[in-house]
Amino acid sequence: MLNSLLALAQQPRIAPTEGDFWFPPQASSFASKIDSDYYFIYWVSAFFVLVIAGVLVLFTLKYHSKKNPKAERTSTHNTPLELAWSILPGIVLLYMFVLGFEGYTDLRTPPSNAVNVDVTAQKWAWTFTYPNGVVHDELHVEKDQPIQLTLSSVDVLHSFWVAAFRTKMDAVPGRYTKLWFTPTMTGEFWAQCTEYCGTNHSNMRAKVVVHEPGGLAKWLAVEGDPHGGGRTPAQAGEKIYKIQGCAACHTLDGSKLTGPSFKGLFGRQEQMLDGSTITADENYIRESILNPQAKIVSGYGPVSAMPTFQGRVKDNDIAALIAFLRTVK
Amino acid sequence: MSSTTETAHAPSGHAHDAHHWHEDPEAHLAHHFDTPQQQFDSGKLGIWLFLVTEILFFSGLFCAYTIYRSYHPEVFVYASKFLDTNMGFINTLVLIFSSLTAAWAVRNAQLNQKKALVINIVLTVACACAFMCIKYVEYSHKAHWGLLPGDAYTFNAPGVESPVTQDHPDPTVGMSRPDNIHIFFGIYFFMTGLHGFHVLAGIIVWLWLLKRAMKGEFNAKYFGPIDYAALYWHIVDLIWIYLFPLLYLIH
Amino acid sequence: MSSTTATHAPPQAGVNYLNARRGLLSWVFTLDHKRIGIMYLVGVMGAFLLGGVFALKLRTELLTVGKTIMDADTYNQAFTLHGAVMVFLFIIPGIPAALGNFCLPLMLGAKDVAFPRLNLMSFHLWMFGAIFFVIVLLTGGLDTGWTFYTPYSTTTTTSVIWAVMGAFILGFSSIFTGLNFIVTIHKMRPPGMTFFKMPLFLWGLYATALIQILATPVLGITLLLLAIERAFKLGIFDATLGGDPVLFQHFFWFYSHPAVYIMILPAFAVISELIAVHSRKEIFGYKFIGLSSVAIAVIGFVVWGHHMFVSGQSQMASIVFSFLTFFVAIPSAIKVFNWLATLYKGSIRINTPMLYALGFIWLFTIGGVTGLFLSTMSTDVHLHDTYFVVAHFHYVMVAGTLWGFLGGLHHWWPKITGKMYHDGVGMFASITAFIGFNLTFFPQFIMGTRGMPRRYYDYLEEFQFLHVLSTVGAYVLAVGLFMVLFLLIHSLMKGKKAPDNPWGAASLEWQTATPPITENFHETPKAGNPYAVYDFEYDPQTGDYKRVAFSDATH
Amino acid sequence: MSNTAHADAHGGHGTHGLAHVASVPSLLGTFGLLVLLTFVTVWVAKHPLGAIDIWVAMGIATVKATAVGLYFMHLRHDSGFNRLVFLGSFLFVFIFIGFAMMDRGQYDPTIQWQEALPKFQPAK
Repeated sequence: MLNSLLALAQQPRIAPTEGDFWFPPQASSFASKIDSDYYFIYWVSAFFVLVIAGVLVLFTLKYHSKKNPKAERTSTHNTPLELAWSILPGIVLLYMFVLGFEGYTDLRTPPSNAVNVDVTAQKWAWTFTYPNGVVHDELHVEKDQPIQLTLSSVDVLHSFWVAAFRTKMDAVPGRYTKLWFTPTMTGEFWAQCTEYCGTNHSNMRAKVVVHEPGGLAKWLAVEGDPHGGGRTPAQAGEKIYKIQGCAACHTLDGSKLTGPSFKGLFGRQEQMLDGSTITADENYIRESILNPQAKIVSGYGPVSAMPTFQGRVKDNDIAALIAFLRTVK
Repeated sequence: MSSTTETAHAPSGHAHDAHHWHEDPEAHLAHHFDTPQQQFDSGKLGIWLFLVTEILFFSGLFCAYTIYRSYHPEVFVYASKFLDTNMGFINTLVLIFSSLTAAWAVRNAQLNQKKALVINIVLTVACACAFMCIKYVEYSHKAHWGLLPGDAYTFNAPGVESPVTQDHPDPTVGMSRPDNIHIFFGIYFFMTGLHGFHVLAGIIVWLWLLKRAMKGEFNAKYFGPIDYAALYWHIVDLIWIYLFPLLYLIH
Repeated sequence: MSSTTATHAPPQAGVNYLNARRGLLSWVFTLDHKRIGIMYLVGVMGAFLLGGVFALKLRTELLTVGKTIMDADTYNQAFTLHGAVMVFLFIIPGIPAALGNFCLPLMLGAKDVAFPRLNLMSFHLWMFGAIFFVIVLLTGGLDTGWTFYTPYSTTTTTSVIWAVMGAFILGFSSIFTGLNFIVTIHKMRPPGMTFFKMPLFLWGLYATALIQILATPVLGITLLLLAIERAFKLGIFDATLGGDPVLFQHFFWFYSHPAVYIMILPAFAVISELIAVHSRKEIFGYKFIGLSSVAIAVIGFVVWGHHMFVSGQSQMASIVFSFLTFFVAIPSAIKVFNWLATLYKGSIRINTPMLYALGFIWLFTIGGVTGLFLSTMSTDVHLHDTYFVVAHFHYVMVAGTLWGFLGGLHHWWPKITGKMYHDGVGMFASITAFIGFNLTFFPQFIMGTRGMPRRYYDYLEEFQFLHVLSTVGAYVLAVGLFMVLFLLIHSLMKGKKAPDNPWGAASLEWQTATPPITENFHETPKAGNPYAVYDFEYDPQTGDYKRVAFSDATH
Repeated sequence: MSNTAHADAHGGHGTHGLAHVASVPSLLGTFGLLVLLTFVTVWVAKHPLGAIDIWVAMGIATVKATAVGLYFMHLRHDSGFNRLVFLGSFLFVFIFIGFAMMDRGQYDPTIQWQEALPKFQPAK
């Protein structure tokens, strides 16, 4: 333990990001406004904290019981003074409210030319549905093109937060919530889940890639469609395995996560919870994708934690997944 | 909300610190109070604060009612047709009458009229039991129709024989059936169930006071427990006064 | 109005409430508010120890990226139980039930609280609720976070219903303490003590009791709805059955925001006492400090929406809640400024209680101003549910309520136990805890703004160094707090006999024997100005303060 | 804050008792009023008046509630503080319901979306 601590000490103090001491890089249009609001409050707070600390230290040293054994009976109330230190801070506070109000209305009114991407949150994976129907587990956007995300969740509360864009919104089951931003920096950023959602809440990340203007179309053509770009069904299946978030619960190396591992699954005899044994063939895989509650492998909860993918995966996606599972030995 | 709380803070501290009785054995004065007036006023403020917690406790349900009625007004209009307004009406009268007898019991206690006090308490308890019986009939009627909250809602679901018969015509004829009817019944059973629980708690308190009243413990200088139990009873009645129109008379 | 109870025998010398009656039953079924206060004190400190153990497990796990000592599920249970045990078992009952129960009747010159049996029942309900949390520990733990947000809390497999019922019962314990305090303050004040002539500690407890009465019942109905929703799928909070998960957040925070004022107001009240007595000064701005407590209590009810700016709450509601939240900052600022004015030209004694009070003023100010970032809507969207929030509420809860609790405990320890403690060790422990606390939580502000979300078992590589600082700080804080525990245990066993009024305070609890007799006072004392510390002269032989004058309140 | 600790400051004090004794006429009168208003509530419910129905029903219920409060619960002859406590609680109830309702507009339009998704029927 000790040497790992020492190793840490030599590491560069803080991993270098282009951001400043307090913030990650300002990668969206309203990041600078929010940071300036933060710094305004920061300096007001620093002023009050230092003044109070100074007065405390000054009084403690000056009126220490040894130096000042007999306390002086000063006046015990002074209403004008009380009003002064109520109204003046009050004005500063109201100005903070106005700053917050301006920033918030900007954060919550998407521009008309925003491109809409549907985001579905599920236990421990984000899936993005692009306007042309492509479904992917990464959010690809273009620089200076406003993006509106329509968030929804299929199981519990989640929250979509890209620290670099300074914007955050909960994904609530049963309703749509909206979030928008205009990326101003190309590069890759992390979108993290900030509403506690269970075991892998801390790994529920999505990569946000900001392309140069026009780069998105190129990416969609190649990467967007898992079946496109000359990929064999098995390779497409592997891509879908990552995109749809199967990886969050099913591993390829035999280790057990929330769900059984896919290693050597295809064609194997599987022992079911209700004692029956079935061969893991195409029908079993298709049924388990569309109706996970139908056949549950023994050793897994009475109620399957897997949400249904009915309406989220098309038939060719299922065929690709089955092709991919054949190759997982 | 266990019933013992009402009696616990009616400070009739007489048993264990008997040696503290001084010139006024009638006043059941607890050792830490100076005068019967202070003891009575403390008990009165204590019960009022307890009733505030009851009001805030039910306010959660009234808030849920308000919000869901504003979200799904059609559900409330449709589902309230299944409630039997006559039974609700009788129940309201029964509870108002028991409120009268409770208030009268306080008067009797203050004027040392022991016999009348016992009669009024018995009447209050009788009305409370009547209220619970009518409520039992209502609940069983609904259970029979499958009008229950959450998953238990099976009213004319496929495969369940429809309860609509000659003498039980479907009151919602001509109305389209909205989704999520069970939300109304979830709120209905929770509100009236919690209110019923408080009526039961009141019955237990009144029976305990009946035993003490028959021993002649209460007099002009010491009637706190009767007054506080009556106040609690009036709040239970007051909550029903709001529940009745909100649940039974919706259109 | 002299006491009319002339009949009971004059107490012999040396008999006090501790040795008046012996045996376990004399404690478990006592009606003496002082004994109930001590039982609460032992209980809440035990709960604090349990919560602290979970905190250390958390911080140890977060020392390195990936798995350090436990897996994700165990971590989720550790942070949930840390929150739930600390909130429901320590910090809400903490100061009011332990110190308040002991001091309130004494400060009023009364024999006991208005309803002694209700007071005992409140303690038994606290024990009963604590047993529920022990059952939670034994039957699979809890992994919903102390906030029980639905739909996670209605779908997880951990024992949520036990925990919810435990919190439900603890709610009644809190209600009955509050009810008892309001009636006692209204109906049992001594002759001559108007509302503006009673110690500020009672103003704080009064404002806290107001919130306990008005807010806790809503927690009761919320938890009942949650338990029945989980057991019978009622459909109120479950979106698939037409319910609304965000409504649960409204119900929950309607209680839980006033609850944070239940936590801080008693600490404010303790600090007002400490600052006045240990700087030998009459409190400055008595009316403003007293009324600001009540103002915080009332405003605390209309601001809960600032917990939900990003939860899908409507913009209009968010704007209104943000605007109202700023008004809570003003009364807190008034208190801090009045404390500084009290110190002016005083004779400030540096001892353990005063060190906690001075530490409180500075650290609470940091905690308070960081709240401004979270009530300003534009910055809150970025900072919500990040480590910035974790640091904010630990600055106001640990540096606030815990520092107030420890300061009050050291201040009234001589009166409670009749023993003094070693002041040097006390101050050293306080400074160690001060350093450990800042080392633990200041780095978390930086992590928060940089993008470290809350309740994370694993984190990005860039936060590694700050987490190491925070974990080291957590251990230093633990060392400081254990020093306090050993100091107090040592004082119990070998402490010097405490004089009746070691600090020279003017409030009534110091005008009776140390430790007090079961009846508190031989006859009801006459109430003067509770802050007339100048009426007391220090007597070097006995180390005690003798009253040399009696002055009535000046304001 | 009046110092009501010991003074018998309650107005309209009964003879030597601790509190006001309710007279029989006031009891019966209140009871009659309550029964009458209950009939009125049901009668009004039979003749729907459109949107203001809910307010009429609440108005009648509030009149009944104040009658119970004033006469059955002796608030008429009680110390001011007890009245303040009783009315104060309604203020906080309105704060709770009012602010929660303020947020209600946010929810409704999108609930239908949830209907489309297949329900997760746990295996019965």
